[in-house]
Amino acid sequence: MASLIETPPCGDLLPVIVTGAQLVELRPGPVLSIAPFHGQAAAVAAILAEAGLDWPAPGTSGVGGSLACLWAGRGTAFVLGPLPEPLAARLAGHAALTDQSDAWAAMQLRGPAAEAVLARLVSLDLRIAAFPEGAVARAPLNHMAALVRRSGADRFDLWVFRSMAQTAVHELKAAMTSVAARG
Amino acid sequence: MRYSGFKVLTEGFSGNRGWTRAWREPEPKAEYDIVIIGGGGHGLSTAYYLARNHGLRNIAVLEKGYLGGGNVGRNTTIVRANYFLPGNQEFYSHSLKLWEGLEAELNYNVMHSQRGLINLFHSDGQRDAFARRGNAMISQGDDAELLDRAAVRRLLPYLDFDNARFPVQGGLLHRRGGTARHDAVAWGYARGADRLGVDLIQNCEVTGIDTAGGRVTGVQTTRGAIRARKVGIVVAGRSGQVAAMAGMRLPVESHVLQAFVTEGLKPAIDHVISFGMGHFYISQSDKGGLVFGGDLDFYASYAARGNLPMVEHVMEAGMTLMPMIGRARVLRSWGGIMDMTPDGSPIIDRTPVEGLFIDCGWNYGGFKAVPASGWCMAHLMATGEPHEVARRFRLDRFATGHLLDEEGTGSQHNLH
Amino acid sequence: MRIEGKGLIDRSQTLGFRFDGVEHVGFEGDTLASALLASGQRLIGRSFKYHRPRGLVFAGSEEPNGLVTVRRDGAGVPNVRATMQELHQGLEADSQNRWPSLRFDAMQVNDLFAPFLGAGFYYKTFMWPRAFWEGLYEPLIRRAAGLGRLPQEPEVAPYEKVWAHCDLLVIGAGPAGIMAALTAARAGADVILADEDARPGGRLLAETHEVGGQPGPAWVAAAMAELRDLGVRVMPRTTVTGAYDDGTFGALERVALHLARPGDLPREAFWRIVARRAVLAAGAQERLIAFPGNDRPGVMAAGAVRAYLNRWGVAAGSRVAVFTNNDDGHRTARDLHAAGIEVTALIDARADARLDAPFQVLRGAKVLGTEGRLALKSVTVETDHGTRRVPADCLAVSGGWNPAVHLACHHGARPWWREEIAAFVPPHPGKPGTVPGLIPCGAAAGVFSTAGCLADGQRAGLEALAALDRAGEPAPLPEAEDAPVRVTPLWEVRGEGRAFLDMANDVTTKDVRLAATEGFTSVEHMKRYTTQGMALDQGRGSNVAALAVLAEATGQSVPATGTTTYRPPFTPVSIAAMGAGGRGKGFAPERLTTSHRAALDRLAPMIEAGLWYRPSHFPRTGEPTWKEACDREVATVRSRVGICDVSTLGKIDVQGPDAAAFLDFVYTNTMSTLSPGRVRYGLMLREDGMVMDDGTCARLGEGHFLITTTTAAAGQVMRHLDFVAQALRPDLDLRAISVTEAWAQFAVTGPKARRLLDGILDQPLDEMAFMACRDVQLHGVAARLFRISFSGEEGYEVAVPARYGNALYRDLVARAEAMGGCAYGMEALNVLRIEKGFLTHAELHGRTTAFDLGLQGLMSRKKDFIGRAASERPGLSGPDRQQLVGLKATGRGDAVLAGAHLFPQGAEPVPMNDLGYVTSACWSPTLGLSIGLGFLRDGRTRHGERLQLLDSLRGVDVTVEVTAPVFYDPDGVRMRG
Amino acid sequence: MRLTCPLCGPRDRREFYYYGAADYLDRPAADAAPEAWDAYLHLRDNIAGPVRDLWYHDQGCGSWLVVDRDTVSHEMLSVRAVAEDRA
Repeated sequence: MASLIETPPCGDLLPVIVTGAQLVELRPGPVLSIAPFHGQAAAVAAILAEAGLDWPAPGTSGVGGSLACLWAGRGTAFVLGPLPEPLAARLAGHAALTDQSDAWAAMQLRGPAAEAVLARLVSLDLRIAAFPEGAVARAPLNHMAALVRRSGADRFDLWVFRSMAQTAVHELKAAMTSVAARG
Repeated sequence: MRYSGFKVLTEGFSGNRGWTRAWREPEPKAEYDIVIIGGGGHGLSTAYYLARNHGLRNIAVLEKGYLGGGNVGRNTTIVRANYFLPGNQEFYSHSLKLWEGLEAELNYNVMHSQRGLINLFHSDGQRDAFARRGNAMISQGDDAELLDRAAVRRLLPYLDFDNARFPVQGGLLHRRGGTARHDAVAWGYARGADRLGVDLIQNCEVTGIDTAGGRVTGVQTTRGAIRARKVGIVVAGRSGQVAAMAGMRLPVESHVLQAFVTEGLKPAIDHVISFGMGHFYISQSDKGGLVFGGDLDFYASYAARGNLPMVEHVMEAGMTLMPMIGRARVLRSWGGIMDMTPDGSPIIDRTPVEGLFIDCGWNYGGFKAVPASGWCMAHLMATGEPHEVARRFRLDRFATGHLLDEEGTGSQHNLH
Repeated sequence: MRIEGKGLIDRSQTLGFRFDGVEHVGFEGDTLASALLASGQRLIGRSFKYHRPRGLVFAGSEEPNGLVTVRRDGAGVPNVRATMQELHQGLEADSQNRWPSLRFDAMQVNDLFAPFLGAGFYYKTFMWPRAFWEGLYEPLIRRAAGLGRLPQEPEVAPYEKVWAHCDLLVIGAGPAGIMAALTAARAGADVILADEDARPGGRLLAETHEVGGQPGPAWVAAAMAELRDLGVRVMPRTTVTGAYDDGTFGALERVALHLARPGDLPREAFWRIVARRAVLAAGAQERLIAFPGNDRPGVMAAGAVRAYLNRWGVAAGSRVAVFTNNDDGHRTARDLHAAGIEVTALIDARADARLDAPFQVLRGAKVLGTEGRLALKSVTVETDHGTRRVPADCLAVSGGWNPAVHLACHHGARPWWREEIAAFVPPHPGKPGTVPGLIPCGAAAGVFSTAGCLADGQRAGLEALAALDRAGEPAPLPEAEDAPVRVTPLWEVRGEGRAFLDMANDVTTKDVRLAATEGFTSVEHMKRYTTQGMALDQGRGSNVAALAVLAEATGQSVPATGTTTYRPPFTPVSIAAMGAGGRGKGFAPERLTTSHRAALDRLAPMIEAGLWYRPSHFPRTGEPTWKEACDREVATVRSRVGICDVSTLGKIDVQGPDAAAFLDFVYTNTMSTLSPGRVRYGLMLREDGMVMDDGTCARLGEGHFLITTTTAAAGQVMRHLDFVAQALRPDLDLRAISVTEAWAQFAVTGPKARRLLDGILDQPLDEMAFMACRDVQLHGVAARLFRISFSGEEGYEVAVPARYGNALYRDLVARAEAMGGCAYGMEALNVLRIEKGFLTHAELHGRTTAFDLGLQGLMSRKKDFIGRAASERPGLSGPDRQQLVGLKATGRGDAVLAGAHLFPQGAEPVPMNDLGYVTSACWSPTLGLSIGLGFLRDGRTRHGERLQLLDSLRGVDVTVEVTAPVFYDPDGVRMRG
Repeated sequence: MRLTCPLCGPRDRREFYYYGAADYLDRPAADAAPEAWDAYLHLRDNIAGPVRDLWYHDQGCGSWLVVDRDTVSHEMLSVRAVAEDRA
């Protein structure tokens, strides 16, 4: 039986490279959304702890081994990477679990101009004191719902809805061109 | 004094020394037959038609600031009769007919200009909805034409037909739609009412409504108590506060609507254009400014000023629709306070207090309604019975479910 | 005329430019205004109404006359202030509002008719005959109005919008702003310093003052170097245009308007600056004095004359007279004299003015008139000893200074009048309507001396630091001039001829007095009646004088007369900047399905569905229009099998112990009784009783549901579910999460659907009941299969993780084609659903109830649900409601048209007789006739009736038959089959 | 205009959806009188001054918020999550 070929969300749209900034596609692997039921936050945290992950406070993210855990909204976290199946199974009674692996286009904006580029599209206070490494925000990227993580001083990971990948790349590219032109 | 071209000429030759006050500045009397609270467009036209149509003379209009200082002087001046729900369609049709004779009626040039209003559509679904509307307009006796893309292109060649996010597929043309000079409407009615003996009292804020035995007896004001047999509340933007003086809660939430005008330009836009996908409408004033606006800021407000998110949205809509306007510069912006009702249609009705009447809830369509609103409110106050074309503008229609929801967005006040 | 050795221009860099086609040369550092003035170009424009010749008055953004069209990116940009346009090589500018030329303007005839064109004349005339208003008068007025011409070509140059955040925004980089920024930055605050000018320094660039023992510009340069070292973000060419709520400011940066070749640079950027505190140090604007003939080219503001001299090395005239009511005017005279320019007279209206000057001083004197045709030649002065003529090709006028209070008043507070400086100053902080966190200082706060500005700037910086919880140190202030303000208000000199207030709108003192005579005595009435302050310069140079003239006319004081409302923007902002990114497709995100490219490969035209794009139809050769393709696709689905991407429908995953109870509350019908593995149609109402949306609800497990929404309502439904869960029913334990984007979902529908699916499923489908769902594997991928139908045929929807969408769609279509099937688009989908009477938002348009749709059976009587109570209102049901019906054309070739209205046959088509309307219509290839759905008053009792379908817009008048709203397989045998 | 989301911190107004007065929290019982439903859905105090209304952090964390603010000055007085308020 024939197998189905995967098509990545951004595909040939990326990379985009200008002076001072690069935009590349991220392949975060499996993305599991975990939304604890009433009173189950502690139980969920305990299970995640076994994978070396902390339940993220709002606006934060953490790393545990090959996994990462990002706050992703009210009472919700995304685990990035392959959560061991037994742990996932144990979470099931404590939280609503959905597979978000295919729902997002993930990309990374990096370079000395990254913050200036993002300031053209995101209303967040991106100054490093206000949005330090590891900080996460659900905030619009221009008119698109997005999730933003600062993964380094000059590095941001961006998630937008898969269907909007083309618009997101287009708008980021325009901002990159503009910042590059300012030199 | 009668205004005319001849009068302007003779005054010009004699040094313009003969002009007199447009209206008197009377002291409030202790008692009137009828007190109208609110000296905006609707209040002034109510007073005018009470005197003109019903022969009443002992009337006062109480205005807390200056005449025409509310929404009548703060709007995008659009005049149209393109509604499709029974209850609205006959009312706005009546209003447009009054507009068409307003200069002669008031001896005041309100610069009513039937430049043609084009509602653009962008999909088959929108076309069908506009067709329904246009057919309703025609059966009401008003005018409507359905334009295809090519016809719109001939009229509005500067729209972005090639690269717009929501391509223009056609439009509904309402040739009798247009604009008027907003302040002139207030001043024209004020002058007309004054000439018929109505006392227009500025800087007179109503602070209380007096009742006795379930009947209105007068009002308290910053300039003293005034007795009245009948009182009309016509204070769009402040309806809730004034109604509360009579112990009423209204189905109204107040919102801010911003509008914008650019620097003066030579004629660039001939029509009134409305772009539904972006909530954007625009026309060009006789002075050359592009006058345009969009949606509410969407939060309840009495601040008469707005914020950037809607400003930017409106500008972006303008850019996607007609990218030539990028070179025009916004000169002024302003915010009006809108009475938003749960179905987007107004209220002209009696109240539970006998002798107390209310005209409110114009959402952001009050300007074009000024003549008919006054006409119908005057009829209601003079005869005690609703005017035929305003009989569905009932205060209790939300309780009974006899709604006039043109937008179909339901009971959330700000969605209309 | 240039003065050797003066100015901050770089004389080694010459720049060639054209004005009205004539070549001129200026220098690096010039504005178009300074370069034109240096070239001796006195006449620069024609006035708005009377087409009077006009010259430059100011040197900044308040300029009312120096408005030109500048060629940029291939088109003329109208109404550019020559004072704000920096000169660059090759600049092309043209004067406006004149024909055939600036010197000989035919329309100057208007000036002769001025007695008839006073304030509000148009309200009193043009009324007869009625038809002439729109036919003649108005077109003439429109053609005469406006100044520049807006090109019809799209603005395609790049613009941008940017966000910035800071502790402190300092508005204005004059001495006060620089001190405030230094004070705050030295204490470690994160500061943005924005200034409208290309070069920081404010008035220090225009004066000969020393600061701390060095020339002003040198002190500025040193301070700016320190600010940059401290990490302050300095934003030149940036006008803060509006103060909005919670520390948000709008600012316009002119990024590339000064460059001959801007390339990829945005032409302008609109900034949203979020500041915890702000200092308003925007300086002050000089005001004029109104006297007859005060608009003649050559009559200028004294401070501007000084600025042209000191900053640009330009003498505004060779024989200059100065007219003042305050000491500052003397500075202009002294600076001119020191530069070797003849000062023909210093005319000071004050009887006690200082006399010690190396030129003639006429005190207690006033300018009564001016002479000259296109440029000033002399002025007539009234003194104690009678009138006399003073020769002058430039008259520098100073009426005092107005603090730039605008931003401090953008929240509605009014400025207050300080008698001793005769000026309005910003409202007291903390008063209602002040801008929270905004600290005015320096000249903007009425402090006019340089030393005063430095001290006040430091005070403001310290105040801001305290509010930011940072310790700040007062530093020793540099020494600077500290002249007191000496001014005696003089607004108008009355005499023969017109004295102009608002030059941009041609408003005279007579106009203001006429307004007062006619009862327009409120300052707002006066403004609106005369149009004072409503032109391009927003009356920045004239509003205070105008209200003073009004105050005099009404016998009131200036403060009692008050100001009009201050509103954004402070200076005009281009729509391209505030609307940056909106042009073309940028207005809204484009959402593409995973099958988008496959559909394009098949040449499908795409249509917008909300933000999504979906294929209209899949054309084949021999199909000239969409109609043939659509008919073929419908027939193929009905006879074989069709494939359609339905991923755009909203998909919401609802999980939790109380998920079923929750869904029972949001749907009218009951979902808790649904068995796992089954799907049910559901109807959601708004709380007002109207239908919000419909869709399917699949129970995947005991506490696990997957519901679908229509494409258009996905966002609204998600928000609604969150509201119910968080606000109305927090007692219920569940989570609702959107999974729309995670899945690619395709309808496989038609008699051969099952056979097609069997080809791709790892386990062939045995029996699968209608309205069932299950997990399946296809091509080795975990997938979900739903047996549901929107076409009326046996139908399935197969969902796979979105990464496989592209491949699966292509595979499904290929397999369908191999079986004689096809891909189908939105047109066919619509026909298929109309034939079955299924609903879309054409029917669910927000005014329809379950009763109207004949779905009252779905309204459970056993439970509460959203919308239940309100739907029991009398107006929401009953025979007066228009109810959903089917409509069939009765005549051959007749078409049912969506949007048409329904009338009883033979009745007059007036609203009273209007029975309803058509919501959806199509040619049904299955039935071979035109059909539609619509709403009809008491429609369910009218099946079988014949009605008149009237579409006056399109000239259609046909007879239709009313039917049940299902035309095809009414018992659902095929669908359930 | 900015709202301080209890989860996300201060954010621009454009991230939020405004619903209306906090009256919407007090949903009448299913069998309440029609007058109670009319008041719930339609009638508003509509105060010029301090009010309590409902917002949704649509483009952020998805929290429904109870906001105390002033309709005349636009001052934000407090922002709380509805869910915490109701708990």
